[in-house]
Amino acid sequence: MTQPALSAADDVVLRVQDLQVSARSDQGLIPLVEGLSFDLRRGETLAIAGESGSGKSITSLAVMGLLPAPAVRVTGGSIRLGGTELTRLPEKKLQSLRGARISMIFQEPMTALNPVMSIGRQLTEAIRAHDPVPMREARARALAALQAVRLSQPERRLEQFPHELSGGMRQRVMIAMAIALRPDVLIADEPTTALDVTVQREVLDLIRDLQRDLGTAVILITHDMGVVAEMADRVIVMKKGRVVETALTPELFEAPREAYTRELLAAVPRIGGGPARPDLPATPERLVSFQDVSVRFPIRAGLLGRVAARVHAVEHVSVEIFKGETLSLVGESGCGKSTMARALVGLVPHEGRIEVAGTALSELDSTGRKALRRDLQIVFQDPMAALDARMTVGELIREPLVIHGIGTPDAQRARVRDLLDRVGLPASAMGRYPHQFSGGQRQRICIARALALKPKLIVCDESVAALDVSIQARVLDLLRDLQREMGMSFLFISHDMAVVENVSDRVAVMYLGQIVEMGSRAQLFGNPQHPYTQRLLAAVPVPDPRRPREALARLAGEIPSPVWPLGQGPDRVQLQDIGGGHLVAR
Amino acid sequence: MKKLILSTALSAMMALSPALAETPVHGGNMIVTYKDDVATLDPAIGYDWQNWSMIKSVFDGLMDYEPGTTTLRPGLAESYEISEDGLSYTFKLRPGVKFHNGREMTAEDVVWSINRVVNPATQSPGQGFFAMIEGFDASSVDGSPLTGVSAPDAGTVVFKLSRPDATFLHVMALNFSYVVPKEAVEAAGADFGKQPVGTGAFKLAEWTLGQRLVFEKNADYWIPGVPYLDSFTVEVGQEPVVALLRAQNGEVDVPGDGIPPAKFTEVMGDPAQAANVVEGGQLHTGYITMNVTAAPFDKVEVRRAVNMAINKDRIIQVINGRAVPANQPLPPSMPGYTKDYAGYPYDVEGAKALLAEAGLADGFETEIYVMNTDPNPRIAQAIQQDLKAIGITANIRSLAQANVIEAGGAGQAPMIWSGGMAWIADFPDPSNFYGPILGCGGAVEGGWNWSKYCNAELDALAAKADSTVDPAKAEERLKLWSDTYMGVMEDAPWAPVFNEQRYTMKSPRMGGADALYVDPVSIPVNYDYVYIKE
Amino acid sequence: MSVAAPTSPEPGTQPGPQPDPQQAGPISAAPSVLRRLLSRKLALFGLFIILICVGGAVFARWLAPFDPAEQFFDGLTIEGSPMPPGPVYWFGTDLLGRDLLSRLLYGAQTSLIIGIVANGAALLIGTLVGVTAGYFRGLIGAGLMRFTDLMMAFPALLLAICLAAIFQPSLWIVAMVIACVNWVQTARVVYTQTSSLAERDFIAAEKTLGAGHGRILFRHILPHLMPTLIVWGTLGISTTVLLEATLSFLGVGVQPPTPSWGNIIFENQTWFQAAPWLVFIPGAVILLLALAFNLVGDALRDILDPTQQGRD
Amino acid sequence: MAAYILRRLVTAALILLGVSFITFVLLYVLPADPVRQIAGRSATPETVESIRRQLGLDQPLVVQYGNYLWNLLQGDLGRSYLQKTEVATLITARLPATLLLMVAAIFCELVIGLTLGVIAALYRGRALDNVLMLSSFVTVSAPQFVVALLLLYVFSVQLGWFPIGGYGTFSHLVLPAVTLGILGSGWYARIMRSSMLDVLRADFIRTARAKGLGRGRIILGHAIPNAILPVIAMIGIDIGMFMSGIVVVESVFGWPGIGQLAWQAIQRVDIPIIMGVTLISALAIVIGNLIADLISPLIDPRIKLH
Repeated sequence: MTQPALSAADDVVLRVQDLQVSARSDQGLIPLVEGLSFDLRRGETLAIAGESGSGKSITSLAVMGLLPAPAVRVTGGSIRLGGTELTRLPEKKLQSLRGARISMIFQEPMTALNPVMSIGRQLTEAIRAHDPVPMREARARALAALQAVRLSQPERRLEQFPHELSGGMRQRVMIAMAIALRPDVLIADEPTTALDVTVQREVLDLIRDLQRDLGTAVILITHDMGVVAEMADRVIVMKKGRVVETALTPELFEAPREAYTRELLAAVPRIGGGPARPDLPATPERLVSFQDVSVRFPIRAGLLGRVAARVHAVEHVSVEIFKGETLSLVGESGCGKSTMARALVGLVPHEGRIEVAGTALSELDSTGRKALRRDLQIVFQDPMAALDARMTVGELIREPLVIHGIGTPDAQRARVRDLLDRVGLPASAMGRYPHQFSGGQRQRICIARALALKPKLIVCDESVAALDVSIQARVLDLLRDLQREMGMSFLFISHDMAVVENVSDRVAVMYLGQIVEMGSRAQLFGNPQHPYTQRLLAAVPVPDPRRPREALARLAGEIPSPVWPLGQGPDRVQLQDIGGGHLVAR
Repeated sequence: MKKLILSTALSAMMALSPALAETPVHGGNMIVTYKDDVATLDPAIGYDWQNWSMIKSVFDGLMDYEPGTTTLRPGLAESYEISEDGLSYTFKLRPGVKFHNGREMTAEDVVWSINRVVNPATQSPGQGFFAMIEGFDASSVDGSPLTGVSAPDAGTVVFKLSRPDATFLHVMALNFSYVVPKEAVEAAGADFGKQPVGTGAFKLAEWTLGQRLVFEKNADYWIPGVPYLDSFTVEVGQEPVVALLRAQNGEVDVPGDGIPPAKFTEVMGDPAQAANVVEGGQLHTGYITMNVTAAPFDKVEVRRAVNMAINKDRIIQVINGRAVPANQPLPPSMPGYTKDYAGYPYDVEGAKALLAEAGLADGFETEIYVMNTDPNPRIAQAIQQDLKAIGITANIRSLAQANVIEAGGAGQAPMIWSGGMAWIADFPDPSNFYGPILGCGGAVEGGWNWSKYCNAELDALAAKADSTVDPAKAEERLKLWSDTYMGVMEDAPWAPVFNEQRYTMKSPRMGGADALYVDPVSIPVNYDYVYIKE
Repeated sequence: MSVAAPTSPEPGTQPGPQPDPQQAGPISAAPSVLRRLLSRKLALFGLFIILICVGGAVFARWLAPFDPAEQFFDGLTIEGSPMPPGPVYWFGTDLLGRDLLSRLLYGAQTSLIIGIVANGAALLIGTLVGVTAGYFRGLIGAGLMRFTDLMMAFPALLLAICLAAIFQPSLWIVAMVIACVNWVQTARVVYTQTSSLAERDFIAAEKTLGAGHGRILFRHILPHLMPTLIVWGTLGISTTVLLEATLSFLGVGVQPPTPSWGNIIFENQTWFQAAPWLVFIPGAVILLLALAFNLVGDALRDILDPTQQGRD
Repeated sequence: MAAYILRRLVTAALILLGVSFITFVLLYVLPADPVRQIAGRSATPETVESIRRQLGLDQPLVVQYGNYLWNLLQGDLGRSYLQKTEVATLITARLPATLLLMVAAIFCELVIGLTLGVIAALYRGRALDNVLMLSSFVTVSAPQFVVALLLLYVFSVQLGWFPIGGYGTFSHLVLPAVTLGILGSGWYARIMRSSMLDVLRADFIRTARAKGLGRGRIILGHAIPNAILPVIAMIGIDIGMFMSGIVVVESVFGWPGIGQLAWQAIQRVDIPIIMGVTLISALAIVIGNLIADLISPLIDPRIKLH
């Protein structure tokens, strides 16, 4: 496909000048993006980095002409694609450019695809919207696009629906859709944030390869400086709608000019960069032990609804958590790590034995279970979902105290103020509702709530995954401080190796419901033995643009299914101590 | 032995209304509509407003009526003889009458048909009408043939009665005694009502359940020249208001349910439409029953007070003047009606005085049951207001027909407004208003005498009247009936309210005497004799 | 601003007028809900209509120009037709010559009880069944939902007729019958919603805090069902008021001459051409009441939803 | 799939059993005697008892119900007391009309309701939205009889576009279906509106825009198919309301459906017909719900039946 002549002199495909985007409100126009200018050249990757609220996503939507008008619109400046001024283009004309000359990949592959339309139809529709070719040809091109994004079994995928694909596959489909018409500009808005590390790695590799092959200019919107380092040629750092710094990537990482950039880079967790952990006592006191724990979910079928198969979410796991330590569970989505957490706090039934302070969960009566709640708390991944949106923060944090009948109402309120203070929120937060807070603040609210009962163990189920790096760092600091002061234990569940490396005393790696490797932080990160562990580590993006990027060897196929017919199950992995308590599956 | 032979001069039938100027025209199809579906055309079973006259057109009985009148005339019987003692009736059948299936009707068919109605297996609602026939008591229970009916030869049927009964000839004209062919009944079984075969002027040509019935002219009908129509179509399931709209639009010839109240003033106010309206009396009385076996209506003063409290003119105004005030059980057009009886006056003060006399000066609270279709609840409310004026608080219970009938039969209902459920006479004889609804026989658990009124003297009087069979003593007999009903009014188990007038509409193209459209016997239309003018 | 694009900046922690922390908590919720309700024009209009209806019902005895059951001699024409609205009978008369305005005022007593109490009871039963089945699942849940299916398949009018014939009719029987008949749809909808709510993280969070079932149900699930219940409740008002009329007609419940808005329409519906005021005035009144409840319900739904705050 | 349907059918059979039992008990305790209706006014107590015996109505409730079920299992719905005709014949004569009307009416409800709901959602908060939602309220609150008669009067009598009631051709079907469609559309409009509002906020709508699709394509191809699911579930509930609410419209338009049959049977305690109609309508409701459930996965492939 030939491009209309661009200004041949400088290869600029997209020129943004003094862009201003504003939201309409009762108080008049509120600027969301101000004075943004940049040029994007053919074949170049420009990263726009920044944290939530920096205006990076608004910028991408402004370029696409997808701002939620009339509330939010471009109020100044220009966006020129080749010779076309986009800001004043009527919707009809914009339509013909969108998807054809500029296209976009979104963060959430789970929701960005239409769940009731087959992949094939969504792809061909995108093609035919701009190029009214016959159905058969559109299909052939869709297939070619799927092959280009290296999706396995592309013919079959055409017939499938989004929910039948994994997150990584869906993101590949999104990319296929975006590049099917060979656009001049591809905007990737946090394309890998929602993906597992290994998949993230593959997708990033893919985008880079495609860019190289097609010469597309890419705008990469991300908060992850690791991704920036690996992908971008140039970086624009944004904060609160304004540009903080623009630089070539190596320069930015080596010599950041602005304080904010430095802060941002400092906040990025790096493997090997974690602070030293306080030593645990030589004979630690055991708080929790999993003994041969399995969790299986029945799948019913047939006339009488008999159990026909089971999802083996957790298989024969034995692990201990000691007082005052942080044990991390790592692994990718679906490996069973969250299920283990849920089994521990009693949200899913389990087989085997889970003991807390010497008492088996299964032997507790209802009073005992209620008492146990005081010792075990959980902080979920998505704070918005974990907080009842219809309650004020004060009520939410007070709730555990009310449930367990601790203190008078006045004492409870005082305690809520204390807790808010402890997690760094003002007392005035009590009267407000969760949606009025930012993601990081909400997670602090969740932590404050978990702390209310002074538990002995807090389960953090991907608790920092959704947070901006700087906030993530602060939350991790908070957890560390709490542990130091209160001596509590953490079961830290994460897929992010860098974060895990920062907080853990011991680490267990899970794969398909079983632990494949377990040991101290030093053992695991210093001497990873199991191939899966090695793979996880290799996939982590490193915020160092000069580190050689090796393409990750791709797995032969998808991760095997944990569903087994009744009476069958996966082979049981045997752990072997290779010295110093470093257990590895053989 | 007294012998009576009636002439069967067919010319007499043609001269049914000498005033009629036009000569009937043959041919055409008439469309009639009804709201309710036609349940059955089995003459032994059908007992509804809408199928009554259709059955009359498909079947015939030994006796018949002059069209548009209440005058008896022979039907399938050419002549009949009554024995001196009135206990034996001999009918000579008209020769050559054929069923729709082509077979000639014989005396055996008559005998078989009567036995069929009486047989309990048939479950005929008309069984009780035949109680005067000898052997009824046994046959009505075990289903054995009646000893009182026989066919000495193919053209003669002899009835023996266990008691003289002046209504017997009317019973022979009743749908239930119509003649059916044995082989067709046996072939159809219980479905005979949907596949009727008779001797009548029309035969059923098509029956689309829930939609329409088409009746075709029986070319072999035994009265030459009758019927005039080639066919008539009955469409069912039509809301009266809509049926009237269709009639106004010329799509329907006769809206069978008449003119709905909401349209009445509109129609009568428009001379062009009013010209198509036919008015006629009906053998109908609307009344309030009062349960005489329970306080407070066990006191005759109370019942009389109720009679005096009802403002009948107002009630008639509420139903748009479509009735005349009634002062006795019998309607004015019924023989035996007491013309010089003034009835209870509308006298609120007098009614209060009577209540006081009964020791109920402060009034009392009671219930009035009513069937829940318009205009009955409205009438009940008008009654309620009248009763309130004399201190009686009557709470209305507006229920489905079956529930009201049940409450009445069980004697649970202190008062019932009869509208919608009772009483259109089965046949034009004063006795028809007495037996089951005022006599002791009906005053039993489950009986239709909702007042539970039982006066042995009057029962005896009624029996005497019914055993007066000599036509020469007809006047005397009517006097006896008149006395009976006067006796009833003395005891006042009922408060008669009005006699409904029937207003019906017909399309301008329809011909035939108005009386045919408000035929007191062939309600609502006498299909056999109406015709289309063009 | 009504756009909730996921990429729009977070509201963050802009300083704003904050309630006194001491006052924070559910204790202060009720008065502020009322205050905020009153600050909305449409809701105020709705409340005003409801107040008029309730006032009309309560003070009918003093407000009504005539006795609602009195059949006036001059209330009918000579031909027996009702009188159109005029100086004496403002809303005209009905088929028995009674004053329509007085009947509407008295009818409000019945209809409000039906619209609010019966409809409310149906909502309550439906919610109880739906929530129990959706939250507890298991055998009880399955059993309840099968029963709901059964009731859904059962002809409601037949039930009504039978109850009518069995019981002494009264307003409370109608209310009961309506509740028995109308809870089914609510139960279905509530069931679906509760099952999905029960899967949400914040309910899991509550469980891990040790909250009992009662607390989870009443403090967490129920508030989230409110929008649905408000919608079904307000939509149900007019349908139940009309259903009452059908039931009266079948002999359950209020018997003539006690007026209700529904039975005024039913008694007179064939007359809508000859005497349109007899159908359209009560029809408009029912509609207005339902609409008023809907306006208040909509406002209430927004007010109870904290995420909608500041968008009045 | 087959197992799912089979299991649903078993449940359906149980529901029908429950419905039949409740109906039977209710009719048994109902203070109205069918035998009186059959026997007529002039019947003697002996005759009444004899008929009661013939119909088996003198038996205890359990025996009567057992007999009924036994006959039912053999496909025998019994004979009408008053019409003496097979109930099955009566119902099969009328059922097609009711089913036809029901399907057409639901189609009208959907067309009217969905259109209004989609338009209202697209114009959210504006005057048009308010007008449409108000009109949906009017339809929910309107008495059936008046609406039916009004439409009949305007379109059939005054304009003459359609026949004044009746059954048989397409033009007979239009008005009754539209009447029911208008009356029922309000619910659908409201559900569709809120469902659309949810969907229009979804990410994949933004994806569709990013693909460069036009507004019409997005609404028809992406928004509506996703928003329609709650509506499908509503159809299941709606069929139930339908079967009990169809009588009035049937009678105004002279539509020969089972509503009228049931109405007359109830007035006269013709128990076999009441039982038959109740069972058939329950069956229709159960099957309707099953169909709605079977359709859902075709629209939303995420839904699995089990």
